[in-house]
Amino acid sequence: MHGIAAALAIFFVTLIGFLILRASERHIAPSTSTAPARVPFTGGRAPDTHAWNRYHVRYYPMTLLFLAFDMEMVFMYPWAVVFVDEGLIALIEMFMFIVILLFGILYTWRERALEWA
Amino acid sequence: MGVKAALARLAAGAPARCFAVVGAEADEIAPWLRLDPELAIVDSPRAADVLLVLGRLDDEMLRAAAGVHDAMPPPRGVLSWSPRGERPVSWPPGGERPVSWPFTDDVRVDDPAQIPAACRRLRDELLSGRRASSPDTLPDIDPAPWRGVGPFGQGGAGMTGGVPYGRPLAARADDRDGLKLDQILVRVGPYLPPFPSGLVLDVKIQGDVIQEVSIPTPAAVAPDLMSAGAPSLTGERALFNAALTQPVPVADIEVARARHHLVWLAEALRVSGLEAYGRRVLKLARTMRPEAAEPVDDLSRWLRRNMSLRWGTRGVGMVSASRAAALPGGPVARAAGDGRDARSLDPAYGRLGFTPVVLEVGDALARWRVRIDEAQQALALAQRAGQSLTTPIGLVEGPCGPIGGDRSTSAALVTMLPELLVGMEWGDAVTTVVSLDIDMAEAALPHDAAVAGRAS
Amino acid sequence: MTLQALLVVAAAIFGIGVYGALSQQSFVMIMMGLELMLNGTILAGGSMWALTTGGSPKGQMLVVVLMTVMAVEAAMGFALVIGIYRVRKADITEKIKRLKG
Amino acid sequence: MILNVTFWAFSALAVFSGWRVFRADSMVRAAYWLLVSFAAVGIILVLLRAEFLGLILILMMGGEMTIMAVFMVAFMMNPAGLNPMTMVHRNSVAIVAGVVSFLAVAALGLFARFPVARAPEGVDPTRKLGVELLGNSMLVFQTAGVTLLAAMIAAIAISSARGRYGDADQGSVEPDQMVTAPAGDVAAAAAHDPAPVTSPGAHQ
Amino acid sequence: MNALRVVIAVLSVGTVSVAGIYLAAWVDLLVGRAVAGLEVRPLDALIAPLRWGAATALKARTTTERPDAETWALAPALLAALAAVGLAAVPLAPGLLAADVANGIVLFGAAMALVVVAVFLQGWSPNSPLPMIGGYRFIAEGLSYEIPLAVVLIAAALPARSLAIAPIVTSQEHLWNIVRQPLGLPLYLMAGLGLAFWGPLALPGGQDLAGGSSLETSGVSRILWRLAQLLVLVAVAAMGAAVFLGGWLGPLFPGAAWMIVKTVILLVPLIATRHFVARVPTERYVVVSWAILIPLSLLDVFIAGIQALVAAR
Repeated sequence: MHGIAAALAIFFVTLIGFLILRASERHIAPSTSTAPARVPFTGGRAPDTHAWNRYHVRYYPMTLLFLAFDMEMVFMYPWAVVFVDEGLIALIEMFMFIVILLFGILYTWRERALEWA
Repeated sequence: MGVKAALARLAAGAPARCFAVVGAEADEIAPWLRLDPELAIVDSPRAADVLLVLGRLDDEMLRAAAGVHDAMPPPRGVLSWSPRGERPVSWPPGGERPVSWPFTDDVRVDDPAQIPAACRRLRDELLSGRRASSPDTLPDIDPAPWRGVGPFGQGGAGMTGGVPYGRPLAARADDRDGLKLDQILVRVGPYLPPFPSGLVLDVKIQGDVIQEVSIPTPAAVAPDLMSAGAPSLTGERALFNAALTQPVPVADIEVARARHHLVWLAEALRVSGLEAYGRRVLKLARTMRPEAAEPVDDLSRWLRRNMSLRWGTRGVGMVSASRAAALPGGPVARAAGDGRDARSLDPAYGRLGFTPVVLEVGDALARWRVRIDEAQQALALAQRAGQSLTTPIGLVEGPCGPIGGDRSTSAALVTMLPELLVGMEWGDAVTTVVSLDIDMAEAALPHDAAVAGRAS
Repeated sequence: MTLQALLVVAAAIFGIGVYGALSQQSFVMIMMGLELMLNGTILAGGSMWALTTGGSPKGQMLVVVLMTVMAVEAAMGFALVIGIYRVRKADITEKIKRLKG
Repeated sequence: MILNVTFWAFSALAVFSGWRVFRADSMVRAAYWLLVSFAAVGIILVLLRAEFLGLILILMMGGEMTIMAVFMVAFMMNPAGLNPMTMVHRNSVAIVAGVVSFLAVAALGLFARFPVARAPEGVDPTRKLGVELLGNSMLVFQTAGVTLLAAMIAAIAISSARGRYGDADQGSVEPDQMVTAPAGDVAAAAAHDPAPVTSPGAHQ
Repeated sequence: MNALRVVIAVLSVGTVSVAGIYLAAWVDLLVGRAVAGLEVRPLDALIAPLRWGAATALKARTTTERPDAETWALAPALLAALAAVGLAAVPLAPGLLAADVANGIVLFGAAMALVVVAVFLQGWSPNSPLPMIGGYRFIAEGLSYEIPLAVVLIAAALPARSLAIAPIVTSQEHLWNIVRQPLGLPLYLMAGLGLAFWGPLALPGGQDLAGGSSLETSGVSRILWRLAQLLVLVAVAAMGAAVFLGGWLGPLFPGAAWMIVKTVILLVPLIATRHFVARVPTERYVVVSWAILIPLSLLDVFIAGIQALVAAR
């Protein structure tokens, strides 16, 4: 348990440390905020609209593929632990599982759905 | 206070980070600034200490420079240089009203060789507090009144209406994908680093794919300098223009061509992520000589072997043969199989056994290859040429295309951009623009102006 | 960290998920509600495994299956959102219902 | 003691962030509040010695919630919440349902009798899970593979614009043009629309 | 006693992080100068990062018109915290391990999966078009490298019969994984470059976006972002050294010394890629990653599996 405690402590100490460092800058260089200084930079001219919009992710089929394929990892980690003890049967089972999933990638690739929509 | 002073002392040893705004008649100076160890030319004004205003700028360019300046975090300063020593005040098109120089406390430099040292000095004064940060040049007014308006005082109305925080939300547009999502207008340039300084494009994007490109106003493409008299042609440009009317040593012309291509290559490598290698190439461009061409040959071999560069450029920005035929000529057309080269018409080149470098592909990779091959060929020609002179035939093959024809290749390339970039992912579009090597000063000069410049 | 405490926390997360799934109008927000409900279920399943089953792997298996369900739900949900938006240009349940009448 | 404090802190975080999901204006924030909720539950699971399950939950949800954010931003009007707007319907019904389900499940937890059998220490639960996966639950494991494959293919087939059967949006009609008045006429659109939402095509 | 161990863990990871970041910045400067054809001055390069930091810290923080200020502040802190957890999962020597968990590679994987969140927030928060494109690019990149990264680590866990890192190191006593699983290290390093958005995979902050996700960031935040990025790189190198180069195993010198040497051996080429390999195009990277790298990493698992079975006989 102390391993997890250490990981959590390291996470939060680093997180808070960085936030404190960032807050410290106001003592070195006070931040300014005027209207022309706030204009997002795209080469010197001001934008028309906010940048935040219904952003057309061009790789959305890939994200769906990822959602399903990522699950393979959940099964693979525990499999790896017992793999040597279970022997050949473990290899065959995982091989079947992976080949099934690889068909998903093959299909997506063949539909050219990995490319930008 | 102690901490600040200590930081300033420590910072004094760092290179001065500059954001460069390059106008007309500064293109002989600007590229070489990257060689100076005193300077670091940065991509974003948010990372810059000093705004470098080089050359002459027109009204639009100057206003954009003011915008860049205000985006820089204080402490910040401005350093300006212009040819012939005058202050680079702009001449508005038509000249209805004078435009005042927006920077109140800029440091002026007369000798371009002094720019790096002056930058460092300015930066040190700014960071140590000995010099006040340059004030905003544009008025502190919201883009649209919004404070206190709307249900939450955010300036908006309803779900997507109004001007929350001063700007409206994006609207939807059709898309090739069938999903009608928001389209935003990105006003690219004139000073967005991967693009040539002075190139102004209005790019409509959905996601990171470009849907529409337009060039907002012809005048904004580059400085309209004609109202202020003919610009002086310096360096490389003067040499190529002189060859229109008088015999010039072939060796000089060809070394200038090779140098231009290497300077372009340095920038192209930098945009590809190989900044350090670009610097090496830039140094080579400055030091190379025709009698010692081995470093250029080594460079060419290295580039051919670099798979990552091939991967990023192959099949990108395809210029079809018909598009190439519509161009006046130049390396872009030659990379698409169009073999026109003004040098073929010159008997002096004929005696040297010149044949143009032509590739039949038309993508960005082909353009890279044509330029590198041409640089190598130019050095070989210069070596062989000895004292031979060009023949003035009223057309000179400049590094970007023929000079002395109906219109400049760079201007033709700029007008080609809207068609070429549509449908591209942002990174591919940048690769394409860089691979075209658009010379904004050349694009800005109408053909008549080039001739006028030559006459002066 | 008793079982009761864990289940109450799980119930709270589940309840918020129910509220979200019922009150939201947008497909994706409804999916967020569903995911939150599954989050509560995972917590409950995990704590039952830890405190009542004596470490039987069946309890862990339940959580793994829940995660698979979540992945499939998310993939299919998003695909439907895209498909419906493409055809109907709508992202809100009310609009789809209106089309029926 | 420390364990209990940590548990209650992360429980509070899980519930709080779960609640923030439906109170955030920005869709990115909403998705990442949900991620915080999952991560807090993951850490609680780790505290319960289900180390693998807790960590894998965080690992999976990191990707899944980012994808959630991507889709929320893509398909929601005003995705960053620049104009704050609650998009709820039947709010009171939903609140009642939420409270009732909380009470029901909590009552089950508080009053039902469960056997007390803690997971033994010194046994690696991940190993046991692996044995289960390859042994008794082998069918579950393989079924999951087939299900995931089906999900992948179905998701790609439904979502992809370019398919072997022609473009996906053939014959599609915008609801605004079909049901409500011409786009831009907000008043007419509002008359048709019981929800306090302007139609997506109606903004300027 | 437990609390003391935690404090020691935090302090040691902090020290290693600072040293690693400094080393990474130094190596980057040296390689950069050598490639640029400049005189390599190791001592000057030692102080140059501090000079840059001082000059940057003296600049004010700028903001944009309506940024998400909280998430913008969070992004560098989150990235650094995740990288620190990743680093904490790596053992320096037998028993010298900050975050000693039974599922070490899952902990590392979870921390690294959340890196996508930090980088996306950095790009999204300023409400500026080019950083936003950068942020979205990183999601595409992250979803593409995550699976090969996790899978090659799983392959290394097979002969160790454990998901903890220390057994993975000791399982290499006779033969390091770099030899035993020849596909593993190259795939791992490719994924690691993506994780650190460095060099050829610096897609979110590429020059084609004029700095991309950190374009609008100035002042101390800019430094913090850079530090966090370098820390990710260090964590990647350290984990690679433990999992593929035999970690602390080695003759004569103490284990920690070997571990440090091996980490540097991986760190230097990782950093050097920035100066030799051009940035790859996002779309083609995604296709290649899914169509080639993921199948290759799965092949790596099966090769490793067959070997482990044969070795166990």
